[in-house]
Amino acid sequence: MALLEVKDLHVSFNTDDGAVRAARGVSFSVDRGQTLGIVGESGSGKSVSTQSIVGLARGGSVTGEAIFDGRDLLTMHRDELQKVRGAQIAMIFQDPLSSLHPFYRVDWQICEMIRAHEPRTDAKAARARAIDLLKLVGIPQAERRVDDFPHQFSGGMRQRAMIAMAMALNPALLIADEPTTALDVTVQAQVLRVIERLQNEFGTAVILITHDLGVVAEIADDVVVMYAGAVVETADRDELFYRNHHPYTEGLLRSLPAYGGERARLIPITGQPPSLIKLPTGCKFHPRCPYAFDRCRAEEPPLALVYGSSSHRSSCWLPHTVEGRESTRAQLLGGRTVG
Amino acid sequence: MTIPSAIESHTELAIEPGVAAERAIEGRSTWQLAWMRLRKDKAAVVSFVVIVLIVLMAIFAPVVASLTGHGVDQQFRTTGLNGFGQPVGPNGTFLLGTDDLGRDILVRIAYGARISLLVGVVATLIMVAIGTVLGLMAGYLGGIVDSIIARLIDLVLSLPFLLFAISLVSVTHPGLAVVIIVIAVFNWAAVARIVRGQVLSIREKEYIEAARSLGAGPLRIMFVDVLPNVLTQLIVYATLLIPVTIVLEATLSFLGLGIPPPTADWGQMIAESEGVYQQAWWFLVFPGLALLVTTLSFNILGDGVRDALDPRLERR
Amino acid sequence: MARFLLRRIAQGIVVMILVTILVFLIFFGSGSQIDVARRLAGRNASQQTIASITHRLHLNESLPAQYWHFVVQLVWHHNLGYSYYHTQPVSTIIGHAIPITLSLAIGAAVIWLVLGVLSGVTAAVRRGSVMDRVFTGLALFFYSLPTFVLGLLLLFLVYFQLAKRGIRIFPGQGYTGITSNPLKWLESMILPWFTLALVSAATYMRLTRGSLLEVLGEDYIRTARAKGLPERRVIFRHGLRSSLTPVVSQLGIDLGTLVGGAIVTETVFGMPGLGYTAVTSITNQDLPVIIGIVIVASGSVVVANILVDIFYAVLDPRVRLH
Amino acid sequence: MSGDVIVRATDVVKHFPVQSSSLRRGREVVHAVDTVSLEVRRGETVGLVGETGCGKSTLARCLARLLDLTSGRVEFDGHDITKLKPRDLGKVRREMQMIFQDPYGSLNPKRRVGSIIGDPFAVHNVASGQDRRRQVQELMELVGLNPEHYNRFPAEFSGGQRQRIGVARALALKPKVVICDEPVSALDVSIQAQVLNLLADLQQHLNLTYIFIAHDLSVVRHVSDRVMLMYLGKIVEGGPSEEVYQRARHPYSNALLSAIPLPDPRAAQERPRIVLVGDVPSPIDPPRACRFHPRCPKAQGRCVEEEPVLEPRLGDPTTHVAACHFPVAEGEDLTMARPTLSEEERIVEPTMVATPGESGEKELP
Repeated sequence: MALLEVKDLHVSFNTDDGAVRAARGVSFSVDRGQTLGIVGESGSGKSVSTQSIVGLARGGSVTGEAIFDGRDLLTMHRDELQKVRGAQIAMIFQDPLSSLHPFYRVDWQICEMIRAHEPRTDAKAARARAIDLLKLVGIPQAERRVDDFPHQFSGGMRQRAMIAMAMALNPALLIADEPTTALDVTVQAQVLRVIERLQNEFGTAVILITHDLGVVAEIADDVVVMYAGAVVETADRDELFYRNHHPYTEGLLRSLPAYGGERARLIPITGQPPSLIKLPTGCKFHPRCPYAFDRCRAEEPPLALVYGSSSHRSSCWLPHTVEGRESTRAQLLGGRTVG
Repeated sequence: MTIPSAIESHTELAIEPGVAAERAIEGRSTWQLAWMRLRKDKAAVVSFVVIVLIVLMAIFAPVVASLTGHGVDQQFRTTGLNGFGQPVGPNGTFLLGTDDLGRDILVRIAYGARISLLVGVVATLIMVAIGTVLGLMAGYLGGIVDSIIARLIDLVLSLPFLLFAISLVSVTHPGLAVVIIVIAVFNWAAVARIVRGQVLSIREKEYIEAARSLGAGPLRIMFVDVLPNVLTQLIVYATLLIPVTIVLEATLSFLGLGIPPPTADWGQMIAESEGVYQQAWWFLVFPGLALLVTTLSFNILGDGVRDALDPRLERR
Repeated sequence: MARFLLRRIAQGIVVMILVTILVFLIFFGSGSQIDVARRLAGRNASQQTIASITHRLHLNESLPAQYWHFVVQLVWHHNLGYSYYHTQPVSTIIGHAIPITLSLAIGAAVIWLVLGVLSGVTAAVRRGSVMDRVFTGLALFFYSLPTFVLGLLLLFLVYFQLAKRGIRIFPGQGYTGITSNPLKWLESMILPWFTLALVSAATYMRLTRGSLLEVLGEDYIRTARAKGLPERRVIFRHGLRSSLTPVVSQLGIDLGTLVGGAIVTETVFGMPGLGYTAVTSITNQDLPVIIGIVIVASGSVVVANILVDIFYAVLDPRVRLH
Repeated sequence: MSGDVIVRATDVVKHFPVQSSSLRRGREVVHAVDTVSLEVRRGETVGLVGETGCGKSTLARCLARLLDLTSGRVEFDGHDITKLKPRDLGKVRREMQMIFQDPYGSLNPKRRVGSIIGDPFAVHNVASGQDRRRQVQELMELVGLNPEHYNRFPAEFSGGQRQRIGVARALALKPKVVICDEPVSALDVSIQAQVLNLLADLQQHLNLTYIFIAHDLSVVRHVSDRVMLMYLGKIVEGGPSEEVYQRARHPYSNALLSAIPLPDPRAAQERPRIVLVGDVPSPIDPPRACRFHPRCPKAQGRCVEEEPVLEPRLGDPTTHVAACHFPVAEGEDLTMARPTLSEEERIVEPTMVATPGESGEKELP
């Protein structure tokens, strides 16, 4: 059984200009100890979906199911959900500087986490655990640095401190929301290694939200691709990178500069992502899709199994077999080259 | 321009549906959007109407006087005072009653509005003008200019306003111009500090660097690039400064440091009511109400303008 | 820290020097020698007094020289001047007035802090609720109400109307020292305290609400919630802690200003604190007293500003002190 | 493709005073750029790569004389522009333009697009009225914007379109050199490619020279003819792109290359992962000699004593230079390397954060 199974999640926010439909029928699941990568551009609903599951997307109306360890998080009482947060589902965020409280020492912030869920831990023991945690994430001279304020840490150290805090109660699930976006590549590599190591050590499941396909390729087991508030494709990593079905996934991969290849012209996805207030009809990607045909404009495709795989789903009207997709694709382009 | 414009066909882009969806705000400036939002704010609309009425009352104060037939300084010792020489309450002749000298309070309130609004608006404009120019210079030019202006701001903010007003008035003779100047000279610093703070953050924006990289000089950058970005804040602040200024003027007059009698002035009327209002409540209540309604209206409108111009900004 | 303090105190001294120059220019720089002497001597001063003032203050010398003597008196002799009207040193007069002003200011500050911060927090936490609207509306009302109007209205409604019906809880005007009769002191302070406090409470409510709302949108509040902390703790330990900084700054500056006299409130209630003394000194043309009060008041604002900066640095560890 | 030298920098040094204390001001400085020399030839694209705080943006601003140099010399189109006063910089300002990173921050939100793109005309007093409008609209068309949107505000455009506005503004005065400061790093991947293609097209049509700053090595590799890798204010390696990317000599270059997340799971699994220890040290007090030694997997005693010069290593062509005493040979496995320096010598812990601004510290208001 999956550790977390999200089914048909809808999130919308009311604004002066109309309802923003941030998530529309999002479904995905994570198994124990696995890493799920959620990829999407800004505004695709990846952060909103995960934050609303744990009750952090305030002011939005949320429907659907989020079964965590057999219980639905969305119908759970506020106080119970509060006990799950931090203890069983921990989170880290994009900007570690603004995510740590500037007025409290790192020690205080980690101990607070421990004692909020294990009130009987005495101060000394909590502090010792905080130091151990900092050592675990590779902070040098943890005994001394534990008394620092967050602003005295470097960017990479802050994110490690966030990870240390998140792992304090050995959660079953870690939601990492763009954890390395604000960091330099060498520091990003360090932080990803730390997450990987802890995951192996503690068997934590990880949901890694990112816009960077490279990061996903490095550490995800399964991948969910989101566009305009909905899941457009989901598959295990290799399947997604080498046998993708949805034209958006294909477009994302093709628009990246090839590493090590020829300095060829890039093939971008045309146009701009849609506004979440006024979505296009039918398939939300059709205005930017090179293969769009009449049905795409009229009807939104369901997230259906493709290529005969038991886990690879795509929300696209192109035929669901490899050959069928390729030939239709070629037909639709009608001699035009993509881009 | 000799650049071939054939490139366009190569570059994938154009005005795609994504943007079409954003048409909701197409072509509308900040001001138009703000105006739309402001119109939806009932409290702000009501207070705007009230302010317009007060302005009309001030402009047409002589009309009020002629309608009632009571001059502003005219003392009605027989009709306006009772047998014991005390003011009479609201009645058919004196709608809002009379003061201790038998003058019509309604007419005096109408004339008092002139002073309040005049001082409120003029002093605010002077404060905003001084504060903006100095704040812009300090914030954008930095260095020694900033040091000097920042110290000056510190100094002025350290001066207890009322005491200095008392000092100045004690060596000069009070009057309209003195009141306006005293208020402006001791209160521009708050504006300057706000503008300076804003400019300091705007200065770090990339579009300022972009302007510098194009070769724009400091004057052009200050007035073309920086000023429009402080303008919304300034307008909000000015709207909220007007009631503050009106209260300052009334306070000075109340303390006997403002416009000398017999000129009708709300603060002074309230001061004159002291010792009499136990018997003649209208003498205290109506001028007080006029003052309150005016400042309240400006404050509500100011809050409304702030929310309309920048919905995210909810400060002070 | 020591270096920061020194620098900050040096800045304060510069401001004080500028204040004394300003005061000097206002009172000594305008008008002729005789005018100045007459002004300082007060009404009906004898020719002899004027001559002695001219001599004592070196009014026959150049302005810079006069200023030098003025400062020397102030700094070395702690001499704020002499009131010919009261025939007392100004410092004695100020010494009598300060306790009154202090008890007014401190009592009012306690009231407005409690009222303002509590209602501000409630309004921010329940943003958009009926409670929020009521508090915001009340705050706007009192914020718009000039102090003297509020004071007179309170006197009229709470004192005179009750007194007419034979109920005398509060004395109207005047002041009783706390040492002579503590109960009477308390009674005489209640109306002035609320007059001063209600207007300020409105400002503090708006300040607290705005600042807390801003803080509640910060990323670290999301972190606190993600940690599974109870909402109360999120708001008070994580939110309020950071949003109090502007409130504390404002409090320092307000108290600093108030020490120089709650002019309007003291005048309305006839309490002989520094502010009221300054106002009556105008009527009495007792300029030396005004000069003294202005300098004391400016000094207290400067000191308050330094204290606020120190406090700020204590509250926010990110502030670097040099 | 490349012709004569259009920008030449010689031993450029840029120090910033640490802005925090008025008493200590002038004593502590941030060594943002330290004795950097480079040449940019007409028509080529030179990529400047490095992590936050390595000095790449500062260097570019020194080249454009948006900053005064602490020492060194910059020549533009054959003229020494190091000492020119602001009012004499007109030619430089016209012929060297910038494209900025933040498509939101680089356009004045209160001005209409037409006026933003027309700003260069207004500043330099060329073309006015209808003529200016026509030219601006031509520019809009050139970068793929609808000229009818002349009177719109930046807020009405998406990120990618805003970046096009920035490009149009930079091209208005037909510059020779365009400095692109992370022009695509704030954009979503699907939009990045659009802008990169646009820049490539414009370069071809207008014979532009690009100085391209980025932290994304794949992007830089894609656009650049030559790349310069920077670390803590110094160039550590430079040369023709393919040469550098395929035979990186400096351990830092290798680490950086191995840290790029590859959107290709198999390739990602296969390549060696060099995870550097620690963070970038403070530029206020940079490490002695080779600035990379505290984090370097190959560091030895010599690295602490003697600063390596930028020169061809291991028989590389003269165009490919690296500043390292122990350059990495082809096929060498850096993940196995163990430094001979002791723990004390390898102070991996940054005593202070890289740049004062990002640490979140603040002055009293």
